[in-house]
Amino acid sequence: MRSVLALALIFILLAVLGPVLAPYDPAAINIPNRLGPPSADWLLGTDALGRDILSRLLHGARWSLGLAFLISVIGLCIGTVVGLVAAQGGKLADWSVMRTTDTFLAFPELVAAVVIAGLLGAGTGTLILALSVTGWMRYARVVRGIGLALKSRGYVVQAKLAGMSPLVIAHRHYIPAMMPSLIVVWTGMFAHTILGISALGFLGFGVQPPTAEWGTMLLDARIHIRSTPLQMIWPGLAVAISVLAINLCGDALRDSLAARNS
Amino acid sequence: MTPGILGLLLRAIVVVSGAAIATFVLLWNAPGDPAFAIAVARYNTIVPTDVLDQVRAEAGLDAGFWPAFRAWIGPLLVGDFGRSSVTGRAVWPDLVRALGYTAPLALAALMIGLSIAFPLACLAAKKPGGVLDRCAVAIASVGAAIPPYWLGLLLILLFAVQLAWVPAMGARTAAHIILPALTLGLGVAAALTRIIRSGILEARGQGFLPAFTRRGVSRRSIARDHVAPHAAIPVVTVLGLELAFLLEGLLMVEVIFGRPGLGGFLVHAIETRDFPRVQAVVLLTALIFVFVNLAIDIFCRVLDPRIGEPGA
Amino acid sequence: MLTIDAVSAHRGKLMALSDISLTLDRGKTLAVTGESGAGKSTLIACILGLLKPSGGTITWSGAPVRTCRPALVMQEPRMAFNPALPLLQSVLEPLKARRAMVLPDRLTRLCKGLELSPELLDRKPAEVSIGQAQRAGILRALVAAPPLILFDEPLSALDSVTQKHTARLIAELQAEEGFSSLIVTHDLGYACACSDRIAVLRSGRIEEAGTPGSFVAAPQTEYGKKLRDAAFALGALEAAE
Amino acid sequence: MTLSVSGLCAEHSGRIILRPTSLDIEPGVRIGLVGASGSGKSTFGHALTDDLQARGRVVSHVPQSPDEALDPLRSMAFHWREAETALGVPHNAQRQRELLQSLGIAPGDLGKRPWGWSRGMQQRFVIAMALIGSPELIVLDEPTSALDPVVAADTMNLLDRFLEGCQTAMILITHDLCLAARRVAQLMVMHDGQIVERAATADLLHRPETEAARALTAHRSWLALPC
Repeated sequence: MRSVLALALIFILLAVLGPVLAPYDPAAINIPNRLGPPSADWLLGTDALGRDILSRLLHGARWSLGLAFLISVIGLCIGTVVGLVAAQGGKLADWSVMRTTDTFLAFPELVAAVVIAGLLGAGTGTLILALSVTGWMRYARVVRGIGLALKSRGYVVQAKLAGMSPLVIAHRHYIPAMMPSLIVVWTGMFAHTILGISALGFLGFGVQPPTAEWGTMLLDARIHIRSTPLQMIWPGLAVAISVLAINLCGDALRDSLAARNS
Repeated sequence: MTPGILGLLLRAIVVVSGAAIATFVLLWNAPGDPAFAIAVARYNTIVPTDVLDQVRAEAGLDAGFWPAFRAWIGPLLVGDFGRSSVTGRAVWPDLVRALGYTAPLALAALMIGLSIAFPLACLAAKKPGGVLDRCAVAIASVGAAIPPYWLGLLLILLFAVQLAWVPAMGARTAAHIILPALTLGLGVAAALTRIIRSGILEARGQGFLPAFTRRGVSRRSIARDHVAPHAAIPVVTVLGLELAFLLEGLLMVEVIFGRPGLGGFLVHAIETRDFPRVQAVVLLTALIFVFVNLAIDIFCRVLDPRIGEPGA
Repeated sequence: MLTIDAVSAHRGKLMALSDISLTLDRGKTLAVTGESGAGKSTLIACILGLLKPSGGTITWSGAPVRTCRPALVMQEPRMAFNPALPLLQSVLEPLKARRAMVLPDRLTRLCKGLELSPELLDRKPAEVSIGQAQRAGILRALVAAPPLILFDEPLSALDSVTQKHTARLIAELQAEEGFSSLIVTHDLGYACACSDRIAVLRSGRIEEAGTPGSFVAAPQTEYGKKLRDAAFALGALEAAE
Repeated sequence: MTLSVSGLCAEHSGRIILRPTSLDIEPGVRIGLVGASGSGKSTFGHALTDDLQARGRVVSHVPQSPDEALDPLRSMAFHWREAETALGVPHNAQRQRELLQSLGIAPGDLGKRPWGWSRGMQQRFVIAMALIGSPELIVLDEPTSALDPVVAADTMNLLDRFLEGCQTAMILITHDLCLAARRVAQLMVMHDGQIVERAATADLLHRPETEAARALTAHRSWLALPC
């Protein structure tokens, strides 16, 4: 599992340091050198406008991973608040909050995101909005579930009887108990969001060209599938490996937490 | 049992109404003037403001949110999805035609997914932590990480471009369904394998099973009569939620393979700002999702009537 | 003194307690016994204020019970402690909530009485035996010196030797500290051994109440007699005495 | 025929729970197995059952709580049929009625699932199922601790009466020496994964020989409380 962590770390480092490591300007057009094969100068070749694919991938990591991180954290915040309201607010609040959550769940995430991003006009802002609005329900369900279970747990009842304030109880008992599950859900959503961002990019509703983003790069490469198939390998591979690394990290985390709890 | 199922129905109705309102809110707040879009579609030209106002009044758009909502939802309740604001054609027949392409694809993908995932998961669950199990989990993990659109392109590259075994784009012949179904089916299989495997493992860890072994019940009977039903409940429940995954995959795959199904229908409708069509697709997916999950909830409660009862 | 006056309570639509009246004097012990579902836990929840009675009043020397901050010892000892925290942290919660000082002498004395070493309290709940966890639970109940402690099946998770050992420690500490205790238990043997008065609960009503001696010698009701005979049959009560 | 086992042992993740143990059980005898929690009583019960069954003897085991013996998704009738099939006997409604009746099980609805019955009735049903094949030995693991006293006492009385004159031997596993003393003629004391003492009930109560037995007898009744 250490190798998985290392892989995930490498990807995060690449996302942070990408622009420094990139050998070329990702937007530098070089028509004479278009659709170039991998070579010593252009390690992964060049695209239809002669731009260096490696540089674009490295810059793209920042968009794909960075945006996914931001969006999954926004979802985490919304979901936690909603879940806490459901768990603590009494029966009526619980019912209405959970039906709202069900309503949002009824729209397949990507379909809703496509509609939102498409109707509000494609762009980075609407991308963030679309994926945040559709990405908080899982957190809410987890937080609500744990919150309801904790309510009747012996030690929470004891703390209440001792006369501790709700804030202290939340800090002392609720948050530590929810953290592990939330982190596991968060890694899952992080990976899921990377897929979502590139899917929107691929459909043309995400980050707009000329910004390098893995989904849009794939969209560009698709036209040249017959002439230079290698072009479409790279961005897809980048998405797949980063999603895999994050998912495996989540699995490892879940297993180690499960082992600690038993 | 009956009040429980009535409760579920009520819940489904609440969720569907919520979905309708949410759809309308989104469209209401979308930039651009819907009256303009409708008028352009109807008269096929830029129209003067008084005509625009007339259209707005007809569609109930000038009366504020709730009257407009009522004007919108009224026909919907009797199954009238209206007319496309771009082509002027009725939405419903077009939608049904698109569904005619999407439904077989979804079914084929589900069959492929199940026929891979089920044996793989059973094999994996035979000896948890064993070589087979690790392989199955690894395959499923990799499968779940591959974006469906990329997988689709890879399959096109391999089977349509390099080997030229099957056609890729469009939906003219029956063979056209092979690649999209495979793309989607592999993704479904990856997701299902993990769900089924953990469902079986969980069901097998139940505290009462050792007593059955000691009573002399054969391993086969235990697996069939006591493990399978207990595994079915969580598996089917998660399946219902994963339906969203299938619908998303359909959208992507249909776009990649240029199939004239719901996915292409939706993307095209969004690009042309054809609101009635967008509404129709969004509502339809929400309806499918809600009712499939309703059916699953009812199935689980028939299997175990304790679910959903207070104090269970 | 604890006064329970004509208390009724509902669990959902179900009438869980009806017209319960009991008193408990300072420093004395009242045992409440009965079968599961008889309303024992509901009674405790009402006294602690976790459940609002639908009728009647519960007071401690004329004031609401809450003002005396009663403590509770629970049935599942490990569940009563946050699994992630050392026992001591949970044990000191009542003091922390009151912003009260920890008196090291008192703590040492209580620990000694409960046969708990300071080293043991630094462990997490999963790392101590169930009997030790229960003694830590009693320590937590005692630490802020409440005048009233409620025991909800305090021994039922323990084995028979540990049960008797723990019961003796509770009795000794009560003699020393002078708190009143209300003990809910389905074990008639324990109920009779530990209490000054015993009340038998059945489907939310008090079937009979009296001193343990008179109850064992001559139960007033048919049901009481059944309970006593069952206790004999299971060895919970010794026949000859 | 006397049942005998030898060299019975068990370990769990490297920790020895049961040291090599041998035991003879005469037909019809009733033995109590007592010991503190964690002494390995339940493990012994499981190991004994499994070992004898593997050697083709008819032995049944009744777990502590009916939750550990019944599938909540299956009806009571299903459980009964399944137990008959497992023993290889045809369905016998007459025998079923007899067994249920002698254990005081109200002719309830066999089509219901376990949770449609009270816990006491579930436990009796499990005991009745254990008796279908007229076993040579029935092992009861804390049969009373999950039940209310009145129901538990009734159950034990009914079982006693049923076993009267049967060839079926019984092992009663419990942490409660007083309970065992009321119910059986012989006692075995388990300590730290070993049977350290076996004696007639009266002898053990009055002249315990080992440290473990002395601890149990010293704390057997409630009378020692200073109040």
